[in-house]
Amino acid sequence: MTTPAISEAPVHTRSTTSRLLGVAVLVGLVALVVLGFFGAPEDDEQADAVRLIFVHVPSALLTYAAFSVTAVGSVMWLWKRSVWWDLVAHGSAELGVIFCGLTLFTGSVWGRPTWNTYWDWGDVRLVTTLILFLLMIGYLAVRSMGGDESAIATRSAIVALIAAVNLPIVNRSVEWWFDRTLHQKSSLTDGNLEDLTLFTLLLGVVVWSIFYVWAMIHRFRVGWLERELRVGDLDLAIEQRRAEAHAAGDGGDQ
Amino acid sequence: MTHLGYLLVGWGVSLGALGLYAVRVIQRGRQAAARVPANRRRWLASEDAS
Amino acid sequence: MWRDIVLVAGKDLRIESRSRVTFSQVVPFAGLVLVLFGFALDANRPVLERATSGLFWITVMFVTTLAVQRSTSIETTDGARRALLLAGIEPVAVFVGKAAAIAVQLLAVELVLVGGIVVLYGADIESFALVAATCLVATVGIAGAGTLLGALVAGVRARETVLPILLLPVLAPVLIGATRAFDDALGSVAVDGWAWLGMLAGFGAVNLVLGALTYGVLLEET
Amino acid sequence: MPIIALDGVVALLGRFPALAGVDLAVGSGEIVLLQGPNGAGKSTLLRVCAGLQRIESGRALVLDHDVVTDRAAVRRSVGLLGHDTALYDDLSVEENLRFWARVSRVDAAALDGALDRLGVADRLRNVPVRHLSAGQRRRTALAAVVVRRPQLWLLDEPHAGLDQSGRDLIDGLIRSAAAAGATVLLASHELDRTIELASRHVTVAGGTITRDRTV
Repeated sequence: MTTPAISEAPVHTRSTTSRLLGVAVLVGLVALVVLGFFGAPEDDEQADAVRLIFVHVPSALLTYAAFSVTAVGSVMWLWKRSVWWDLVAHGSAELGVIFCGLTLFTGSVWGRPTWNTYWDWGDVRLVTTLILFLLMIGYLAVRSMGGDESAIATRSAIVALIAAVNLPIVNRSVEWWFDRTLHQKSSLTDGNLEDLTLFTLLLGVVVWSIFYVWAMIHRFRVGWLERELRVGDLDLAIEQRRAEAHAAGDGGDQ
Repeated sequence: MTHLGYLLVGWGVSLGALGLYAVRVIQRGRQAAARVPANRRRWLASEDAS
Repeated sequence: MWRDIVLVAGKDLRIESRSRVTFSQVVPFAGLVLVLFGFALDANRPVLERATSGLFWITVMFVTTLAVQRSTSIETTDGARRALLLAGIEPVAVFVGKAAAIAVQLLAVELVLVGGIVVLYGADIESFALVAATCLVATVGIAGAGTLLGALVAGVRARETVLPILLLPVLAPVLIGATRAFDDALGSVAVDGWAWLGMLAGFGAVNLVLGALTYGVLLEET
Repeated sequence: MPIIALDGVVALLGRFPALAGVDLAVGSGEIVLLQGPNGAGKSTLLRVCAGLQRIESGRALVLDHDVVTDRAAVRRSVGLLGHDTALYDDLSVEENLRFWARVSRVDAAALDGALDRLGVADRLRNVPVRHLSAGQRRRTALAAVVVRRPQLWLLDEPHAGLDQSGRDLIDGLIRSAAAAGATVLLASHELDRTIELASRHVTVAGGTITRDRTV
């Protein structure tokens, strides 16, 4: 109790940076909704269903970005035993699972009016993303298994690596399996998107990315605080453990 | 507007999920921060010193 | 190194041959699954013939989770994991040895299953060479990934449920690839089965390398 | 050269500090008795000395090798008899011991002698371990330690589950190991027996050493 600042010290995980990012996300979201629903023109083939890609494509991109970060963090944990990277890997995996779930969900919702089906097994990206989703559910399951902290970090890091190296194989195998794909072959580069549609899509990606950074900052701090708590608990536990010795030493020995 | 139902479900679930996660992470942070001694909330010391 | 691999694999196989779990329980289980698929598909010959390859490999996946759990529990029940560390044996040798033992058991089960699909589903094997090659290449990869994930969940709570959650998605490419190769070998679909062997070999190589690199780290995390 | 040198060792089991700061120096040829209540941290201490336990803080040297950075060297030179016997149920006594001897790179020819010494009858050697009694099982596990010819013996409750002759056997084994220059660390509740045997009595409680007396 040496610091006088206890009452002043903020009891949250916010900082100036995260607050600015948070405001940017909110402003961006308003712009995205306005542009997405009223600005961007409807598509010749997909009509208004095209407006779902403004949430679908950013989610998909962020899914892969988030899991890449998890993979990097996992390697760094195994290599340097860096707790910092372990927290990053964990937080990014959580966000990745959410983005991945949203990708699959919005994809299905979009697929129904556009392809006339919620799900298509012949689509490489769809199936690959589903497998990735299942793998990362497994990752979070390993995370929650409890036990020794560094053992959890190591186990989950290896799960992330297994997922990372196997994902390209999954992708290849699905691609050969059905040698066709329903997905728009890189509609971004075809140049047949309207300018405003393209702009809205990019805006979506930007907003989603800022949200990711914002959430990562908070999630990292939460992880770090919870770790601090455990470290504090540990100091306490060691003291209690030693006290046990005195109790036994005074009475029990013969 | 065509497909309005699909649009609302898709957008609604997306924004809802991200919003819920945001709320949860902030709550978790507040709960954890309340239990950690102030001198160990390191990032706040550097950024929020104002 | 080779000596240690042979020692570990030999030990696991000897334990299997003594306890006869593979033959008294796993093989009957595999047969049962084939029969149940028959019921589920209403004993409809054309449908069964079309689905035979997939059902075969699904059954192998189920058997794999059992074999991996067995293989892992051999080392964890009486602290043998710790003794392996004290012995100073290379973790890579333990990994390869245990994977080899699992592969041998799976191949034995697959042999029985091939008989099963011929008898029960009326499969007509056009290319024995392709069937054998597929089983061999796919099984090496399955055993590698299985051994690694088995060590990963060893000694933790709820490992019986976590193992399939992790293992089955990882094995998805094997299911796809081996099923296609079998489709060709059984003549049920016109695809080039041999081309799929490359993918299966790639899967095996990647997972064996990853296992060799990380198995030691897992063995230490008791 | 001290055989064991522990300095402020803290070791966790999950999040529980099984060892809460242990300092201990053991010299060559000593027979050290670790006594103390259940859950005091004796077994964890033995595992630290075997290079099998992660250390949260502090430093531990065994035979001048750091148990964290140089654990392979530590493991090679110790023999540990823990609570579990590290025997495969479905293999016979001989198959088990031959396997462990081979992977540990020790002479399998010494096996028969070790089994004789531990009083494992010939007729039991081809019996699967699952059919052995607890005492026979423990003798077999000890034979696996003996053939390693460790420089440091780490014995966790070595008398547990043994009959009178078995206990005497253990005592003889410990004495002859120490006479041959090995160091022995044994955790035991059999105080009447081990107090004479040991040259030093260390009391462990609450994850720390509360008393250390050389006889």
